[in-house]
Amino acid sequence: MLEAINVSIALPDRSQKSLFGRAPLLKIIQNVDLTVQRGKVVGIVGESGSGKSTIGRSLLGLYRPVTGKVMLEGKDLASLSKEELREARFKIQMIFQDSQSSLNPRRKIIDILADPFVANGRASRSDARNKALALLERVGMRPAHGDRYPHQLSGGQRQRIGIARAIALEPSYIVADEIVSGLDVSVQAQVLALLRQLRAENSLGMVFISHDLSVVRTLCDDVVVMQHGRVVEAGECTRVFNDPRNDYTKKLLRAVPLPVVEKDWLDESRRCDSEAVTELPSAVAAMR
Amino acid sequence: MNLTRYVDTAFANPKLLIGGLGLAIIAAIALAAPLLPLQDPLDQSLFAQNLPPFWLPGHDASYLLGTDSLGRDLLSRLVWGARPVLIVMVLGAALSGVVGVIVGLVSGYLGGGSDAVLSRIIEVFMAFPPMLLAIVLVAVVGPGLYAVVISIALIGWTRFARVVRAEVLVLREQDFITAAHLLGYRWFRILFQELLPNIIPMVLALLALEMGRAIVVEAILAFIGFSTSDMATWGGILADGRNYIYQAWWIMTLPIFAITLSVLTLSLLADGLRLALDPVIRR
Amino acid sequence: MSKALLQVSDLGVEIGTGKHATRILRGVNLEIKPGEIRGLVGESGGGKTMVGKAITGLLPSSAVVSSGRILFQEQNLLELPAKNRRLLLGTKIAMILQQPSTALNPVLRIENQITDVLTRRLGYDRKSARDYALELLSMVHIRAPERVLRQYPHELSGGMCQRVVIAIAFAGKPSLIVADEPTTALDVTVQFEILKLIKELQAKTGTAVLFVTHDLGVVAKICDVVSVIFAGRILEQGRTEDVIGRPAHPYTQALIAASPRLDRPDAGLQPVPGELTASLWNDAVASDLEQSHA
Amino acid sequence: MALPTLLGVMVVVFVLIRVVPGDPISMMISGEASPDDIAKLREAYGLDRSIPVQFLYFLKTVSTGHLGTSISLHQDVLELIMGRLPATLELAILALFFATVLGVSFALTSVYWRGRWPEVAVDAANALALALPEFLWALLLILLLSVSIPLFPISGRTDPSNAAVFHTQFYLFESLFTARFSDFAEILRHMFLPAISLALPLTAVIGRVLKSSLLDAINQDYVLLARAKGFSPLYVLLRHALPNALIPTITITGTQFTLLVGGTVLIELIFAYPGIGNMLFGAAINRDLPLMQGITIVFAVVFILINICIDMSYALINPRVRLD
Repeated sequence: MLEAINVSIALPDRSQKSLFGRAPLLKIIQNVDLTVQRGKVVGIVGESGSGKSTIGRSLLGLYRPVTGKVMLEGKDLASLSKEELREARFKIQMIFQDSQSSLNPRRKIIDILADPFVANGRASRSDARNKALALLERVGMRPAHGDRYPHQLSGGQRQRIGIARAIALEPSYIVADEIVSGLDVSVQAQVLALLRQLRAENSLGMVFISHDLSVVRTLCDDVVVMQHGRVVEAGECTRVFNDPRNDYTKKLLRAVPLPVVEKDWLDESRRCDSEAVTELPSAVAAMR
Repeated sequence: MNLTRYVDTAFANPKLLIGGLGLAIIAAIALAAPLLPLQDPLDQSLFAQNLPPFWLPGHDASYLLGTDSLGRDLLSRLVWGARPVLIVMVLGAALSGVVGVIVGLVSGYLGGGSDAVLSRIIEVFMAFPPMLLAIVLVAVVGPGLYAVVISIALIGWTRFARVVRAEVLVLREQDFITAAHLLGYRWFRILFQELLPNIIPMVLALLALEMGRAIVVEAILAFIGFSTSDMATWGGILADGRNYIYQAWWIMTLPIFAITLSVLTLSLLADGLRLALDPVIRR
Repeated sequence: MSKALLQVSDLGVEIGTGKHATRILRGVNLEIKPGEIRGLVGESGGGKTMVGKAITGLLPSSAVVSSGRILFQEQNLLELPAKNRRLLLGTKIAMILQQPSTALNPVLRIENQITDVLTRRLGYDRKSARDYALELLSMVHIRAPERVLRQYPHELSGGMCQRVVIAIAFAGKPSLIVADEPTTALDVTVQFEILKLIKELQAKTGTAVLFVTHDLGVVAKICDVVSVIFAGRILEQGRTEDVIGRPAHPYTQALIAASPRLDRPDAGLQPVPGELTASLWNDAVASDLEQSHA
Repeated sequence: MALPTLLGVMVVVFVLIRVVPGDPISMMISGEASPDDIAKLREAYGLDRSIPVQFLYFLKTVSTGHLGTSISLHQDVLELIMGRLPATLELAILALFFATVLGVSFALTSVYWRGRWPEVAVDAANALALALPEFLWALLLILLLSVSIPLFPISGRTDPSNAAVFHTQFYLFESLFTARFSDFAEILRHMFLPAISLALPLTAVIGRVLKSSLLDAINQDYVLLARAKGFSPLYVLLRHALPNALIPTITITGTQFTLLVGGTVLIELIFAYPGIGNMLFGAAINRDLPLMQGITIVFAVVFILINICIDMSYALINPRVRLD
């Protein structure tokens, strides 16, 4: 189990930095609780500035919480020594939003995928190469792609490499930060299908950070809704999406444009009707 | 990769081709000077002062490019002058590069206190006019080729340090470095495998530029009499010619031509390297 | 049925010249009637942005129109001298861009960015330009227009910036606005507000809008008619309820099947079959070959 | 920011004086001085105290505005420098003016006519100006514009025969502001070659950086939007792209301008121009340490002041900085 218990995180606010002295700390997230079980996908949704990426990175021990703690299988990440943290991190990996900057532009794909084995003494050079080729295949790419450089791949392909690297050391948990936000729907569907498949095969616990409620709805078991650094609502997806209790969650759900024609969707009067979203499935049924 | 592909690549990047060839020619001339059928560059002749080169009236066939005010053969002095240029260019640029890259890497990668101290030191060094540093150094070490090399390094290292530091600061924030930390890579792997390959192309381009600057600094120091006096130098010819511009303008013209050509060559090489090694521009 | 405001026929655009030319648009046909919102939907690389840029004449310098006509109010824009064509912009045709934060000039105050088009293009004097700028800002529901006029873009939120951009677009009371992914960069609640605003102003002024987007959901909510574009060709067009509700073209069907659905978690996410896109590309390239032989 | 750098400069200067071989005292006196006299002198100059105390003493002296007495010229160092500094400043400012005017017009020309012959021509000129340092330009221009076509004088600040009287050391500015245009032209003619040699490399830097920032700017959305407003290409370039492109250009011009000021040292030597750079060579040859030290500190102060000016102009043009 990977948990965040009452985590608050403050980061220096560079925009307020004076010429001398340190930048003042700005609370990015406050008192956030989050639990990820193996085999489950937890979605974190929120708009820009809600702190959803920050909580994701703090789960990896990249930020030290001001209050609260991040627990990995019963151990507080902050209490670990540098070496223990290094070991613990093998259990949690990350997939990044920007597939371009997450891959070293000067290394070939095959090396990027073989490095995790070599660097940690898990395999010899040639062994690592074979493992890297196996990873390529698992994420649906051809061995020939291994000889390319990241900029020679498409965005969707690069994102697959990011996924392959994240699962290389067989982690128990993965944090995926907005990994489909730059992709076309057709490519997005492929990447999401891959995630689903991996999660089933490895009983991975996954944190899926996204601003896209539709994607979260289709992929996740649980969802956490964040606003201004706080959790405003959390629970099973089915419950939160069908019966949102928080006003902000309701507002968010209402604002999502479904690919369904509704002439009055933009009307102010309709926006006050909190039943709208839950009624939609029947609206779809009527159209068919 | 086969030969034709090399040729194709070379012609696709003419700047690299011309720059590289030019550098090779300078090196070849410098190395071959003793083998060439030339007069002794230090031999003076009172009967052949300020002789013009072969295309001007009044020239002497035994001095192809004419003579200087002491009657020394200019062609020979130009060719032999390439030797100190080669030494200074290679050593000076290498020394500034090594010092600058190390300081830049440490400063950018470690950050914090060491960065603050190193950045301040760079700033202090940049607050001196470069020529002043060179003059003071020569005052300390005494004139000579090695004083010139150290002067070049003293002036040049800040350029490398600043650029490398800035680049490391940008790279450090990239996700692939975060990923490397998450995958448990240790610092030397992150430094040498993830960071360094991304910096090397720029460092190579800077080295080429620095070599060009080294040529100029050497010429300047020789011009003001602070370089070696027991070898023919381009700067030495310049200083001689400066005194006779109205009587024998060609004396100064020849080394200017040589220096200009070398500097242009190296700046072409720098541009070419930048183009050739950038994975995104290259395609 | 009223006459078409804009009629694009057989529009072809190429990038590069000679042997290295790549076709971006291949015989695009598109019609916009006065006062309607025409959606243009497709994935990246499909050419949807290029259609908008060809209409406004703001194609990148490497791109050239290789064929077709763009009839706007019955004159062919492609035959107009460059200067006359430019003078249509800001008065008859306006644009809304994708990234509100970058669409406004970071070093100029909002006031200058609104009034420069008023004074230089629409003949206002300084005083009346300021008054009209205030009026425009209230029109896009900005609460403190006086203050916003004094501010710089970086002091405003993305949504506010987009409202300013919309105010600028509507300033000259244009007959056509090309909106290129105007809500893609925005948060979903802000997107809702902006869509509402565009619809409201469009209904009030009777301006026609070419709404370029990749989001079928947005199309469904705001467009009257929609064209689906892929590989530089229009695959399907029609009334929005028809295209979204009963898509005829397999690509449109696949696109809808690939979209995740908030309302139906078990539906959606069918990857677009590779054979389908490959065959569409092959068709497109084959048509290029045919054309170059002809 | 400025103070620690200045302190660092002091430390370096202080250390340099100590590593330069030859006791400063032994250079001040004749060979026949008795050891007693030497000891007295050492005491007078504070050289008998410990190094840190000497450094504090040195700082104290400098902070009261005293830079010592020149050994070779037997005059107050600060007075000597102040007599020459205006000439150097005028030269640097004139060079900066040339560089800015030329560089900005280069960049605008090549962007406005991009893809056509003016761009090719300007880029080639720019590459040439960038590759050669001011030292080579100075010698080349002497050959071209003084020797082969005798247009400009190659030395001095004004003709020795010129009887014009100046109340300040700023000859160029004084003659301009008091409307003595024939004097102004005469001085400008003397300053033209040194100033242009200094300016050319900076011209090329400004031209290149501004051009690439302009090309960057014209691909931005705000320029697209400005074009969509129907403005003419020239208006879009000058009003919307240029102010943004100036921001990175100013930063780089700042660092490069300090290099230009450093370059005056050599240029003044080549053109026998009576500024502090020329004086520095005299000091170096005579091993006049107090004078060298004073000139170094003055250069450092000028550099630091330039950087402050750059920061301020940066804040003027970039609204984001003004707020912070």
